[in-house]
Amino acid sequence: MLPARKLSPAGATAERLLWTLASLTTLVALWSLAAMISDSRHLPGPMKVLEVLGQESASGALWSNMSITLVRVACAFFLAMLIGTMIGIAIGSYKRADQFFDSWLVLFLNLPALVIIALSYVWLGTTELTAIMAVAINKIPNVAVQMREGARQLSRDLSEMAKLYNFGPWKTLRHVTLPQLAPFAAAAARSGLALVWKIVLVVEALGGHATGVGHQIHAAFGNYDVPTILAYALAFIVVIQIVEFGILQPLQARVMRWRR
Amino acid sequence: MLPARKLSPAGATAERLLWTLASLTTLVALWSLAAMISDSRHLPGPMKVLEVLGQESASGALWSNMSITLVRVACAFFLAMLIGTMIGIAIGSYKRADQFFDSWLVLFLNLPALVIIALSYVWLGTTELTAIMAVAINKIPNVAVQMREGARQLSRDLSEMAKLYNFGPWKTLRHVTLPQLAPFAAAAARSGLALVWKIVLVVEALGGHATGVGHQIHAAFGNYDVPTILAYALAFIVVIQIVEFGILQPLQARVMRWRR
Amino acid sequence: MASGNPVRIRVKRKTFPAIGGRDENTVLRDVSFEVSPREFVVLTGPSGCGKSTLLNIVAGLDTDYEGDIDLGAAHPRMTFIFQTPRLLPWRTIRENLMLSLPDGDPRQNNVDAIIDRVGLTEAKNAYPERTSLGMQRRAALARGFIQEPDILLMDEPFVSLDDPTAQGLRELLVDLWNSRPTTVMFVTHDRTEAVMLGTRILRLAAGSASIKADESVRLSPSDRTQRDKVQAELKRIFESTPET
Amino acid sequence: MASGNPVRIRVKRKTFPAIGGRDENTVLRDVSFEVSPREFVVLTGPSGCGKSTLLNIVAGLDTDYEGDIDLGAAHPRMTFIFQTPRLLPWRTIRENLMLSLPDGDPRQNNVDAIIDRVGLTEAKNAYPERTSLGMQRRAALARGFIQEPDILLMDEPFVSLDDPTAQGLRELLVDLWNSRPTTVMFVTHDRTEAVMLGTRILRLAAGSASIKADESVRLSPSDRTQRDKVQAELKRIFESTPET
Amino acid sequence: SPAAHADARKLRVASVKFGTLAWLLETIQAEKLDEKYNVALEIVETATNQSSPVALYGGSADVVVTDWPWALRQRAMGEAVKFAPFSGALGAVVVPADSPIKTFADLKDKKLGVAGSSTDKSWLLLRAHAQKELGADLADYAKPQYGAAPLLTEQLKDGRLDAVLNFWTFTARLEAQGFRRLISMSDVMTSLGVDPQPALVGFIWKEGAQAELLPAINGLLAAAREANELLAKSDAPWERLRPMMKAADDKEFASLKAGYRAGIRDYWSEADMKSAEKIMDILLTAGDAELAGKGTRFDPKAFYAPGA
Ligand SMILES: Nc1ncnc2c1ncn2[C@@H]1O[C@H](COP(=O)(O)OP(=O)(O)OP(=O)(O)O)[C@@H](O)[C@H]1O
Ligand SMILES: Nc1ncnc2c1ncn2[C@@H]1O[C@H](COP(=O)(O)OP(=O)(O)OP(=O)(O)O)[C@@H](O)[C@H]1O
Ligand SMILES: [Mg+2]
Ligand SMILES: [Mg+2]
Repeated sequence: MLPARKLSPAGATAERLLWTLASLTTLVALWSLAAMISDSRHLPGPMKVLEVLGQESASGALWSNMSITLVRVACAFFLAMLIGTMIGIAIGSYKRADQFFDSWLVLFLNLPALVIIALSYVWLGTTELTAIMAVAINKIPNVAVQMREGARQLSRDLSEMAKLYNFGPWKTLRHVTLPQLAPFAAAAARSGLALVWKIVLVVEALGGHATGVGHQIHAAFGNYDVPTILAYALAFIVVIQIVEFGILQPLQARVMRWRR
Repeated sequence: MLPARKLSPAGATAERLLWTLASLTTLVALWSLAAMISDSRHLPGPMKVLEVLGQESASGALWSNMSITLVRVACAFFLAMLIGTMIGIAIGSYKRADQFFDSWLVLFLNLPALVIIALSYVWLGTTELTAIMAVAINKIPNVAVQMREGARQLSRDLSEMAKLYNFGPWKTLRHVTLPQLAPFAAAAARSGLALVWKIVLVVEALGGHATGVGHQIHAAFGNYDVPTILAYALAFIVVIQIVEFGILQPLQARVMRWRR
Repeated sequence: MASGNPVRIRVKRKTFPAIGGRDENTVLRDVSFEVSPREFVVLTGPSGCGKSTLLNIVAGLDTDYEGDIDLGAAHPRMTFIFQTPRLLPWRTIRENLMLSLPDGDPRQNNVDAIIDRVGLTEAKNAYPERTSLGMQRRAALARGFIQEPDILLMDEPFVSLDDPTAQGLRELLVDLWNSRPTTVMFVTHDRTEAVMLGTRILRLAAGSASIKADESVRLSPSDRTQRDKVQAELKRIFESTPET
Repeated sequence: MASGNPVRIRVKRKTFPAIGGRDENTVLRDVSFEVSPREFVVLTGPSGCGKSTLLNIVAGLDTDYEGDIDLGAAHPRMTFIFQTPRLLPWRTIRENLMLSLPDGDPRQNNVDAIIDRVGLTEAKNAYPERTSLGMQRRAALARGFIQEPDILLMDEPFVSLDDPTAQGLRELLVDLWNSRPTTVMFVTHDRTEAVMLGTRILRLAAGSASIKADESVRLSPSDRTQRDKVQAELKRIFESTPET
Repeated sequence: SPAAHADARKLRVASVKFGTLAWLLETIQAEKLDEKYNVALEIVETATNQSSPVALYGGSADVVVTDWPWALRQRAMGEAVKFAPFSGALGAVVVPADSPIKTFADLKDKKLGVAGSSTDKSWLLLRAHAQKELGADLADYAKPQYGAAPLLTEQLKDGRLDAVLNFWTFTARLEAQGFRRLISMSDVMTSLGVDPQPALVGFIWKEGAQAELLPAINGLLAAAREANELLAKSDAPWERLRPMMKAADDKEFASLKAGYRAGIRDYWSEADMKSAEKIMDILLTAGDAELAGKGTRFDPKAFYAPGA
């Protein structure tokens, strides 16, 4: 449980890279093995999927679909994180607000994605904004619930200190509250990015956007075309893996630097 | 931010009940108002939905579908929480494990539900176990990611104390680790229950189970039968609201009692 | 406190509710006194008698009590040096000090000087958890001192420090107190420290604490540096009504 | 420690890496000494010199150093009373004590007695954060004392306590030490306490601390209760090589 | 294997709840045609069409219902499946009664809802028709918006769309509610020279399980044929179906009935085979990359007719 000796930043990055590569290699090896053993078209091996990926990439379909979906994911994600965090902090900090809005949160949290998507499309029409809104509305209660838990754990010692030293609301938020919420935000962001992506897939399928990874995956699902499904899923996962390795992990290391 | 005076448990429950009722009343009132103003078949009012709920309940369809879905939700939820928590604690506590399995987690976290459902059904056939497994597999990485964040924040002071006082693994887990993870577990449980329910809906729709709320909701969607969709969604939300009020909230109050 | 009104403290009753197996307990009962401007009141009393609770009430952090507090001015600048350091662990020591002052405040220019004064020059860019407990306490002291407050509340500020360091910091405190009109309420268990620093010593009794003794310290500034005079005064104050 | 082997401490170098704007700093250099069974070694030194770091190394909590530690026996029972209480905040004080012992251990029968001894009878079912800091420290002390260890490490255990309480606890410590063969390493800033309790006083120097002085205390148990003898010994030990 | 039944006459058929197949199956069972043709039908209810493939490959059903281009696509991917016709009913493009869109050419720059996706078969055929009639790609000529059928229907009713190309049950209901048929897919087929118009939708099963299932499948097809004859000429069986058709009023009921009857087809014939091949050609030239890209080609072996 006690962390090992710390490395220099460069050494640490190299080490992380090494581990990530080893990990991915093992994963691909296991996958190949499973595909070989099962020998079924419902579990294509990595080569088969890579081939499809190559075709889709060559035809340009991969890039256009990916970029559209990524923009939607990014917009919905930031919107949901922002609003969800604000709601979460507010209701986590004020007991009255929590008691009052808890039922609302339960309601919106458990409203099936289908309901939200269907109503959004009927009310707002098939626009880019609708897609983003529908996804964000699905995700906001989720973020709020997680951040609320964090807000409930805020240190009273530090709040009192901030009050006595006249930090004011903005400084308190930035230097006292948010650092304490960081682990909850990290959890919400990681699980949230995945959730947003999954809802975008559903929205793209139901909302009838002719483009986007969700559209492709659903079309492929209709044909039970597993290699294509996996190819598109994988393309997105690679993007997330890059974000994870290049942004989230270094950021997290920086943010947690103060811990002994 | 500083909590108000504490009440006796009975008084506290009565107060909570009051707030919950007030909150729900407001919600229903707002809903009626919105339904009245929009006056559209896309937003049936509470009376209309209640009527459908009455019909479905009288015919017994509500109860059989709800009970089947609830069993699936409960099984998948507990399975996912258990396994996800174990994985999360393990990789959050050991930096090496984290570095190695991080990519795997990213992969499984972002694998579209559709892929997991399709593959599960093809491999395991249409059984009850498949439904539960497919949902649990969807949810496990989500729980793991959240618990990992908690495990990363474990107090070194207390770990050292536990080591010196020979707590051993079991006592350390129960009295040192889990209480620190409680807020993360609460967040994972709340957002997780909702997620499991949503995935169960999808599984029931796609997996070829002839029963369950998901089946009903998707069938109703085919006819654009919004009152039925809302009736079934609401029935589940009421259950969750009861769980929240009767189990989660009192439990949380108990678990957080030590905080000043 | 330029106005010169005294701080009036009237706590009729402070009770903590029963939670988690412990009974409801009344910590303070009829603790009322006035502190004149520029007074240096030392509060002592057995561990758990309610000293910190009282300071929390004076600071306005705890409002759940019967009684009232009149700080003597509308918005006096008040600083509380807590019993634990309460530094932001995710900010370096220097950042903690800078943050305790409004951005661009001229007092921010004194931050480095005071860091030197409390002996943290080398560790000023360290995160609190990566310093020793004594260093964290000194950082918290520096953060309080730099405020130049009208009312200064201090809860056992000099524990966990070696004698020479503690002595240096006491001198720093006296300097600050002399240079600006500051009303001080100071909690300590160290009787010598109490007599050396205080102009008045208030002793609280254990169990539903009320004021047990309230004595002025009859020593001139020069007397306070003489060990035997301090000892004699200590005897007079503390041994007239024996503790426990 | 029935075997009677000394504890051998050899720390060639202990360095903390550079993190967050602070340079790499070497805290201990060539700190080597032996502690005989039943010895009561007091460690003193200026704040931040590395006392806690040294105890962490001896306790086996910090293994990232050059040197080695030989505890004199294969698995001596070792207890560390930390500089902060480190109680489980979600367990009551009594539960904290019970948990520190294996289930069903006969020592669990002494828990209530020791709680009474440290004056926490009323608060034993309270959660730590709902007690005063001094009470938390006493709970941590009780938790350490009840272990009946072979090696007892204590990091400034008696700060934040009023004199009579602290004195009572010192007596309790001496009783325990007399009743069982215990090797003690005790960190304090309080020289009087050091001389009253220790059989040997080890002084560490500031800045890459090495051992600055290592003196045996030449007082009989009865001498230790006499204030003037303690003062004289204190002078002999501390003023021969003046601090700072 | 899940398909290994002790009773060779048993057949599990996946059917969307309240879908048109359910009407047929209900009639078969009510008229005891299953007993007559010696097949024990077990109906596996599914919530959406999407779950059909899962039901087939997951082994919960022996027979599912979907279109034959799907079957050809599966064959191209290595999963040999067989197709036998169920319905040739086709959708249409409908517009509001008072819509200024009077002719096909009026769709220019209009918001046209397309049920399903951009690779929906009807949509591709409609585009081929537009190419022929207007010399333009309908995807650019009009402003298509793809989406789930129920959502598009609602959007048309709300005036958010100018026209909708939808599945036949949806268009039948819309027509009953006063919406106007701009062009039916049947007309499109005629214009493209497809004659006779074969069933697009049919029963699909795995060739691998065929040996075992064939008696039961033949029973099903025979029962379906007789049930359809009944449904085509008699109104009595329709009254029985009325609750599950969820028709809002008599007009809608009549419209659905007419739509179903128009889709009734006999066993797969050589003429159907020719038409199907033609449709396949059109689909491939209309640019269905989905089909073309995976090497899908027309394969007569995919089609099954009893006794053939
Ligand atoms: N985790 C850490 N990372 C970096 N430096 C550290 C860390 N812990 C302690 N130090 C540094 O090591 C030195 C010794 O710290 P230590 O806690 O041992 O001091 P100490 O003698 O116990 O002081 P005190 O009397 O104030 O408790 C200090 O300069 C401190 O800043
Ligand atoms: N949040 C709380 N809930 C319940 N009881 C409390 C709480 N805080 C303090 N107490 C009780 O109030 C009494 C006074 O506590 P306080 O912290 O004021 O003591 P103190 O005089 O500062 O002691 P010390 O010298 O040990 O710091 C103690 O008995 C303590 O257990
Ligand atoms: Mg206190
Ligand atoms: Mg220390």
